[in-house]
Amino acid sequence: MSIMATPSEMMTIAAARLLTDEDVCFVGIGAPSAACNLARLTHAPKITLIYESGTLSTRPSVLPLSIGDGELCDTALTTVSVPEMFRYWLQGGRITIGFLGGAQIDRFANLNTTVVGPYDAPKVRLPGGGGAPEIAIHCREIFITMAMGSRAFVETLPFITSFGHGTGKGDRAALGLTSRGPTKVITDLCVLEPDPETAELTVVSLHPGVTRDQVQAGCGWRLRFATELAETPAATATELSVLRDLHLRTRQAHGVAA
Amino acid sequence: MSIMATPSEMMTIAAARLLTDEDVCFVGIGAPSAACNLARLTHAPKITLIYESGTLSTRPSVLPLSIGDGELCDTALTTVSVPEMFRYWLQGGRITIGFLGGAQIDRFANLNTTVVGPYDAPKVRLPGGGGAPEIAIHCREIFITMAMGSRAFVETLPFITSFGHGTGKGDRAALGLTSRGPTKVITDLCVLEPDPETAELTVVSLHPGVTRDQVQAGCGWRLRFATELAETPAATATELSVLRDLHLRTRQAHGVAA
Amino acid sequence: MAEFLSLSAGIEAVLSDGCSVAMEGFTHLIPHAAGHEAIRQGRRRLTLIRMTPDLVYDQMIGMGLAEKLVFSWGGNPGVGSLHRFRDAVENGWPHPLEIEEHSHAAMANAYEAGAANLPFAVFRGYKGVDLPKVNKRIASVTCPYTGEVLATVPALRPDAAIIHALKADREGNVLLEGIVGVQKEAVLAARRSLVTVEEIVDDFGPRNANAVILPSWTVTAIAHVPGGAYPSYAQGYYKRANDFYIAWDAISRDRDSFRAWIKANVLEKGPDAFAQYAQTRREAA
Amino acid sequence: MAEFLSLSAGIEAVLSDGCSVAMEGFTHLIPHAAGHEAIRQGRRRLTLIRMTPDLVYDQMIGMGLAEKLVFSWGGNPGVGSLHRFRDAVENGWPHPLEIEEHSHAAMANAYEAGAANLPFAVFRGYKGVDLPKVNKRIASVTCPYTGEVLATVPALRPDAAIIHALKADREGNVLLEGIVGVQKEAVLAARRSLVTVEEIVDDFGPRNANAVILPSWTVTAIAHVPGGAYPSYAQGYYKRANDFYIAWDAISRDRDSFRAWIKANVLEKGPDAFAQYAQTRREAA
Repeated sequence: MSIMATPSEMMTIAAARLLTDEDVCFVGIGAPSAACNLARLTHAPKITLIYESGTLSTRPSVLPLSIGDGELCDTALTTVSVPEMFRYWLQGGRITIGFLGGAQIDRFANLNTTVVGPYDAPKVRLPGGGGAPEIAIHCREIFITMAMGSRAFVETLPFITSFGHGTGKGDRAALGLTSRGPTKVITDLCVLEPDPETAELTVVSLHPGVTRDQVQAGCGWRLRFATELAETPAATATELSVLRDLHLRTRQAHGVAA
Repeated sequence: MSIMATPSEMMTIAAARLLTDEDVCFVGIGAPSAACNLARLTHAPKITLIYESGTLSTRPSVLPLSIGDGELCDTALTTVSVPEMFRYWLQGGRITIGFLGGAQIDRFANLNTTVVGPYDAPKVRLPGGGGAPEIAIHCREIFITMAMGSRAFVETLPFITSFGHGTGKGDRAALGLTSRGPTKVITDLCVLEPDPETAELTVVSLHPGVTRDQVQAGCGWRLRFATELAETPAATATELSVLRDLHLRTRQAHGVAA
Repeated sequence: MAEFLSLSAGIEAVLSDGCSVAMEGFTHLIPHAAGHEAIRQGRRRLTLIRMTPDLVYDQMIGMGLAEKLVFSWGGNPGVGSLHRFRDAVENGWPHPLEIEEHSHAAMANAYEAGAANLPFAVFRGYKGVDLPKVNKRIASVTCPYTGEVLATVPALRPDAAIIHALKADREGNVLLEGIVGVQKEAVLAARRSLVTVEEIVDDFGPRNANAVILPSWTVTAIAHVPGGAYPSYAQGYYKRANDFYIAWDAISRDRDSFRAWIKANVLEKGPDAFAQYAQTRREAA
Repeated sequence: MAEFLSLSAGIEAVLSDGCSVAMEGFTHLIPHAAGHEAIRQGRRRLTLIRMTPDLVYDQMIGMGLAEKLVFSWGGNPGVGSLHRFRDAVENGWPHPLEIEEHSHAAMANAYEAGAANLPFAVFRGYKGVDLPKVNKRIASVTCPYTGEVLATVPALRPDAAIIHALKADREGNVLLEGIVGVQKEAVLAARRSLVTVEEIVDDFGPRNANAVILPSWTVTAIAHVPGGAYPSYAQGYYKRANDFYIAWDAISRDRDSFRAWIKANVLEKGPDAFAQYAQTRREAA
């Protein structure tokens, strides 16, 4: 009689499990923030969380509304200026895991958060890259969290906001990058990894109860599945209760759904 | 029955008089520090003093032993890092008056604090430039304080550590510099200024009781004197007592002559 | 030395039609009151510069103050789109908006270079992405030692910087704490600056030796505007009014409801409105 | 995460023959105790890097540890010359010392670039002076926007950084206050680092939100060495022992008196000596 995680919770929990005490994470708002703090409150109490607003080693008790939330600063070891954050900490190569998401992703884990349609005459103007272009190249590796959907997982990006694996294996190295780039894409239905030979995203694990067809239906390109396709272990009672408590505290603190 | 200032005191007092409430001074240890603080304690109480160790708007009650003296930090508005000091504050163009001195000076107010003899086989290895090369170009103008002597005021410098007026008028502009460079050289015997036509240092004012011959004897090149040579007004009783009190407090605080 | 002015006099002192202005705040201490005053004064043809343009820039863009936007992330943080910004870019309403788009790293470095009086900034960035194809201001230099090619951006040197800070003392020195963003760099990079503050105090009192302070002689004008960052937050004074950020999504989605809101809450109000907003938030906190 | 080690184990962990080391401190918090331990361990062929090499580098140079010195101002601050440094440069005693000489601005920018993982630093400097003629590491780049030619220096990336700080907490985070110099940059630019501290505390307690802190995961090792900056000073702990700076002039002028002093005060003593020095200064303060 296990409690079932929602797809969104499963995404957060699957991401959290990938993190360790040794990681220094560059955290974005939303699912990455929930995943990092869930890891911190469960199996990785010593994980280091950094938000791009300048807060180093922060330990929020509730999830922040934005990267500028006072909670991040109040619970941080210290807070540095934004130029210092981008120079000494991100470009400085001090981050092990950078989290990214986006409006759109392609099969090589390149992301678009800039524009749908032509840049000069956009159909939808998205917020833009923010920290993503440099997060994508300076962190040792990148975890992407995104809910699946055929408008999000697309065959061709109209705009590359942040670089994943370009057009395939070797493209990162050709640009002189030594970081690993996206190594995991954690979705609400499954986990994907770049194929070791081609760098194309490949489904390696299906969340409990999810079928191959469901996953393919949420993706605009013909998906590859790993030969040995795993099932993501179900959320444990502890994972779920800690995550739900975190969300509850957050709602109570902010007076809104977080 | 006026009290007489020593030559060294007269140098400090003559330098102090040039400073105003509106100045933002980049202060070195020694005579500049004494002059700037004398000005602050007399006619220019609102003068802003900055030491290259990072202390902004500092108000020491005693003179510092070194630019890293705790007194400077304790009485500063705030203290910034050394990279910030050189980037935002000095190179940022926020300093009106930079003080320099040196082991040697030439007739165009170029300075040497690096080496006597060949650089690779020095006769005397001096401390080096420190902040001087960039102080000389970034401050709106430069005041030089140096005791005269024919080994200090020399015909030809073995090494140019910081740039004054090069080989004459126009050299600064030719390097793309918009700052004025050395506008005053305040010595223990006289005050010199670059000639408006040639930029050659010219004696404009003799300290009380000093003769042209004495000044020439302390200079290794044939000195020019202004047509209308002035006499530096004698030290006032107030100037002398404030300066001597400052030195006394300093000796008492540090247990040494300052 | 910084001059103490009213908010309206302060905005008049630093903003004029056609100038470039950086109203900075990295999701903290956002100068909302100053933005409203700029709207009331009807400034036009501004180049708005900010890493994270949000509600106040959305309002200024929607009211037609901006000719150009220099930015790296334009959204309603934690909520979604900026509808006035989108309407300007997608539909040219109320008039077309030129955009110069960067990454955060580029903008942060560009402010830093401006504060340091350098003509450009060098950083490792923009690898493999499309932004350099649409922004001709992104260039490169080659390292003279290693041969590595690095990205460059021109330094930001705005005509004016406007920020909200926590405290000023009677001499006009300004104290910031918490998430300090790029505000110090923006002020040092700008030709003139206005700082609105929560409080004016006789003396900052005992403080950390390395506190983030802008000396009086780096600031043009200071205006005492309690609550001036509302609905964003001011560390130690009040929290973000998140309900307003959420409400803004609906208000701003429609051109008429947007204009009605501006009329009632900006044009027909004055700087004093902010003191009251802050008071409400403080009580709620 | 930083490891807590004894001073001798800490020096062993970060220093080896032939490596480059930055023992920084801008006339404050100078890591004297660490320098003495390096002398006792008999390190050789070091490249010593520091903006303001003073007494402790004079001692290390005089004892023959250094093959090269990278610096911008080498003197006894407020007193005069460094006689061991001069003897090495002027007379090659105890062996020749290669020098790489910069200005403060260049060194500060080079550390900053190292901390920022850039291969070089750009600044406005070195105009009209002779240093670029004798230092081939000084080069230039051209601004891609304005055509201005600016000076460059290679980033400093020392094998090791050694600094003295005020406090570490039990997690190994390090707090600096006051004249913070380039210590943070030196540690972030270096491959490994040792921080000696006055005190190890359970928790830094209430502190400024923007306090200068090196997180534990940026530091290799921490050693508890009270008084470790003596005879320089440690803000809030003890003042500079100025009498020693003056005395050093006479001690160091002569090769024999120098060696005798080192034998008595370094080789025949241990790290504990510094606790006592600091105690004396604290009582005198």
